[in-house]
Amino acid sequence: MIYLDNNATTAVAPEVYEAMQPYLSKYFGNPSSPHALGRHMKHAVEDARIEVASLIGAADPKEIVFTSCGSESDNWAIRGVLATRPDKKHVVTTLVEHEAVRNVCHQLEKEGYDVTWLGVDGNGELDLEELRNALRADTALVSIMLANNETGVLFPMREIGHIVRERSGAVFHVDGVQAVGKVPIELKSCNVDLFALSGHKLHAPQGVGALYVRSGVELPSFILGGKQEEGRRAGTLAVPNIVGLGAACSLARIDGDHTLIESLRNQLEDGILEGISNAHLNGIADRTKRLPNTSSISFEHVDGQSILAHLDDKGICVSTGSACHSSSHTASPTLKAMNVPYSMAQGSIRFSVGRYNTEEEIETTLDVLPKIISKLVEMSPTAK
Amino acid sequence: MIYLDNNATTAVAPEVYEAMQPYLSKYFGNPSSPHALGRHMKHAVEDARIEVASLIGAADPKEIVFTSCGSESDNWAIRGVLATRPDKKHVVTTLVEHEAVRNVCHQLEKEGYDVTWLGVDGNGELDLEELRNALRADTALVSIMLANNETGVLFPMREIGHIVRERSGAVFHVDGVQAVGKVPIELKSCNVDLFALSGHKLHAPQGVGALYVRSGVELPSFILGGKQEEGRRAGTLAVPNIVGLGAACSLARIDGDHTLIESLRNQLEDGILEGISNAHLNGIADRTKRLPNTSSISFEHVDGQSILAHLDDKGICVSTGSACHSSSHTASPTLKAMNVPYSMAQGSIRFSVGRYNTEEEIETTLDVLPKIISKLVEMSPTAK
Amino acid sequence: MIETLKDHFLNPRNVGEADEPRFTGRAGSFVCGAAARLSVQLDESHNVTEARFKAAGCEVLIASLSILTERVRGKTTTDAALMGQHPETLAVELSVEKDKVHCVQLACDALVAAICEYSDVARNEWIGEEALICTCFFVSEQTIEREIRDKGLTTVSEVTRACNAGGGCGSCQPLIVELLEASWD
Amino acid sequence: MIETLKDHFLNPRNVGEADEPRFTGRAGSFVCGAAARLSVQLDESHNVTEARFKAAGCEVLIASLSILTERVRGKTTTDAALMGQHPETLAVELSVEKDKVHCVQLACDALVAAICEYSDVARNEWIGEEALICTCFFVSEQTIEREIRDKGLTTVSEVTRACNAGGGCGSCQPLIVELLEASWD
Ligand SMILES: Cc1ncc(COP(=O)(O)O)c(C=O)c1O
Ligand SMILES: Cc1ncc(COP(=O)(O)O)c(C=O)c1O
Ligand code: FES
Ligand code: FES
Repeated sequence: MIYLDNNATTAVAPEVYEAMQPYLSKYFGNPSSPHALGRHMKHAVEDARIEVASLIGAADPKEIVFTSCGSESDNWAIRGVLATRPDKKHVVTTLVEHEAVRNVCHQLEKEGYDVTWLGVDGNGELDLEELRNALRADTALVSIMLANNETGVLFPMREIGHIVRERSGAVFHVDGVQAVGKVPIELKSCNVDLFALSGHKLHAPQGVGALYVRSGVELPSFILGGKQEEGRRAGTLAVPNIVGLGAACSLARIDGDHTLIESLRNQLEDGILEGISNAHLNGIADRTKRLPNTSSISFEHVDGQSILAHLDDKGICVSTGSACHSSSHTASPTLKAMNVPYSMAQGSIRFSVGRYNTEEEIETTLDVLPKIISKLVEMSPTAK
Repeated sequence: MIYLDNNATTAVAPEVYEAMQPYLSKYFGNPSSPHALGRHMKHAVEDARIEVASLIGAADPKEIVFTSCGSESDNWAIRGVLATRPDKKHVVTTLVEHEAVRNVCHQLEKEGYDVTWLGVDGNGELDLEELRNALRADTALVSIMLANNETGVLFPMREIGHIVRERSGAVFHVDGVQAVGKVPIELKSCNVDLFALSGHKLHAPQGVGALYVRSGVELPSFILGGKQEEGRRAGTLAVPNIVGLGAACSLARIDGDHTLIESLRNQLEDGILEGISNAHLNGIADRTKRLPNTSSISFEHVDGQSILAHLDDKGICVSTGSACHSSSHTASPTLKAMNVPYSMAQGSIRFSVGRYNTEEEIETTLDVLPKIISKLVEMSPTAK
Repeated sequence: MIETLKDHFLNPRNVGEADEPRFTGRAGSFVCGAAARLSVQLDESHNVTEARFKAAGCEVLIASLSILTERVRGKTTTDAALMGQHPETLAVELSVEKDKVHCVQLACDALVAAICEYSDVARNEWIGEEALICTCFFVSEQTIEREIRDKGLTTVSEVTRACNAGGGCGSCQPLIVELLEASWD
Repeated sequence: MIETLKDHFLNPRNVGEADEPRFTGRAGSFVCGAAARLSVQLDESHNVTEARFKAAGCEVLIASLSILTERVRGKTTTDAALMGQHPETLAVELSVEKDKVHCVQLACDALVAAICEYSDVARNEWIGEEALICTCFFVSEQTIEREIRDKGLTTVSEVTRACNAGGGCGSCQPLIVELLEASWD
């Protein structure tokens, strides 16, 4: 099995599993309980919090609140900010956000909010002048991702934060789900107020995420109930998962060299673009402006779903656009925003390399893929 | 270590751990992905859904939606129902709900909702006549728990559902978090629309819950984003946890005999009430009207926190009132609603027996506890 | 995914274009972005001698086209059209999930469109005494008019139930509508 | 929880009531439901010869009372009161978490209240020439009035800074307020 779908989810790292294992067997208890078992669990949670805080360069571990996933973090951030500023009815976001932000903003429009959707150019990049002009006195929130899940294009979080601070009183939320563990992040030196991450994108298990809430930023709970997380997120803490997230962050920090991953991605990307004539890269060619692990490639006149299925048959796992789309069939809004023509967008495949891929796997992929594509081109009613 | 705090959280069962283990190591993938790894994960999730559905007697596994915890399920149920009926501004609940319901209802009051808080008698029981009278044309929701987390008192869900259906157009939500796995439940034959459960109360790991949504009940998403769970709950599915919940439900169904647990609880309860003169039971004496595993006992003139700490020193884990209160110090609203006098409520301890307790452990507890209580009574400024 | 489907997707039969005389049908969806083209070659007795397709789309679309092009060979245009009219039968046979039924439908649509193309041509080229309306079931204008008049029919489906006309490829349905309208005057 | 705290909770020293002459202070909280009673016995030179407590409350409250009753033995009432005025010092020493500082405070309050009871009695029984206001620091009415007048003082804390009065158990603070008010007339 060759897994090139690490932006969809990642394997639990053995180090992470080892850290979690005792918390699924010999240790148990509710971290809210004051007895010995509860205290042990609480310590484990606090240690994990420190690990998360260091990976993303938070000033204080207290700024980390554990959640159940990236989507919850995003929903909470947006809903929480707006609840504290009922008089401000303007939100700025982009056309290429993940659904966890995009669909909340669509819902906001239905509720009467005015949403400015910033576009991107053909490279998938923002126009910061457009952002500057979008900010208004009644802008409550700016929500802009750090790394795009489909193309891997990075947005300049530091500059954006600067502009938001300088030009408005808006809260700045960053969806960092795809970036954490892949690029260095230091929130304490950026004007970022809220920052979402999700464990399963960096070799922690599925079912745990976090929201960074900068000290001093007011954010009412999204889930009400008990006093967990200093009253910021109710629900018994998912200790095994949180321990796993801590271990994954520690792994990413200590063993966070992406040179190998990047070289594999480059090998794959170069191989495809050079070897397959109808292949086109989506997103900026300059690799310093993209995640080190992601290549989104369109194969003209061919359907992404059938490429995926042929690769699957050969034991190679990839995504069409974003994995989350796979049970719906609408064209990817990100590629649409980039003005990728329809006949290309339909044939787009996301390759996302990870910690456990090898050069051999990339070679196999580069051997298998061209045959599949030429077979499909032959079958295409639109290619000549 | 003697763990008598199973209402706070439970140990992951070895059977559950075994079921989860492959999903934390050799199997991984996003259940939304159409490739082989994703499909394998999806099957695992669907198998778990069937297990959950059978344990609670749902008519169709599709009625089960996975969430991250009981609190999320409760929040979603309440918020979701109200969002679909913006014109109805009345909610009926009880004074003894868990915070996950209670605090949402408090928030609703701040937002202008009219909330009827049903009281309980000294036994912790509801007056169904009061419920009948509370229902109105504009009642959007009735939210009443099945089993109380502190006293274990069971509310007559079937009768309540009948009354709600007969007397109103309200949606009936049940917080079943403490009941699942402890008493038989058959939702398809009850007039229950929504039903919350949480894995870690029945030997699944922390970080997974579910909401039963009866077919035909409209409930907008609480977390927006991807199309997971047929668009009802966004966020990458927490497959290892969901597999764990499935295994826990299967275990509870197949090996769900509570005779031993109940006899241990009875031994403990009888021993305490007979052997300690200032001990009083909270909740109805009739044990068929309580969970088989719970005893809430007040020790007059003594403080619960110091009982807990002394027991902790002897390796015995219990709760004061509800574990979730332990970092706040307010008196338990449940005991207050039952009119338990202040001097007694302060000294209340919840003993909750579980699958892994032994007779020997109960005997040790019955040996240790009276000495602690008499020492504390001696120290009390109010006892004579 | 059942084995047949997988096999037909991975090793699709009949890719390409049928030889002349060739009748071609197209189908496409802006929702999923799929496109299909299916062509049939017919002999003088209106039997399909060859069917071929081209497509860009998902596994289900491609497998369905591969299966349909195999199955229609040797069939009459009428039977071919009827096969195309029942995508749900094929979807059930292939255990296709609910949200993929529309891909089977697309394949069937392409087949029906090819037969329609033939029917339109055949109708125009018909040189019999009475005008031929439904080439699938060989029903003349007069027969249809009589059925409408005698039985007081008012809808196309009533006509189809009475004399089959319109129940094959469907290309004659607009003509039947005209006859119905004429009878009301 | 550090060992000292745990030890004092599990094996509290000085549980009970001090012998006569006994001065008793109480403290309680409706928030956490804790109640504490602390009594001291004094010799003729106002030194604490014995201190005992009863309490219903958490570990921190009980341990704090146990520690305080040990520490005040042999101290003057003034030093005892000053110890009670600084719960934060004890809290830091015991590494008590923020949300439990109020439990240390309760214990200290009971100690201060016991000293206050003594001070009130001592003040009333005082038979010296000048009326005694602050028994903790042995400051007379005249001294305080002079300080107020000469230095133009307007608040209790200014008075305390000038001559210590009011800085011990605090029981004399209402009297100091009266003197301040009188000086304004
Ligand atoms: C009755 C009841 N409802 C809801 C909850 C909340 O469940 P969770 O901690 O999984 O969010 C609990 C558990 O503490 C409970 O006992
Ligand atoms: C950019 C981005 N944001 C948010 C999410 C949602 O994260 P999760 O699936 O953990 O809810 C994802 C993952 O799919 C993502 O890629
Ligand atoms: S011509 Fe095909 S149905 Fe009539
Ligand atoms: S009498 Fe104690 S401070 Fe003055």
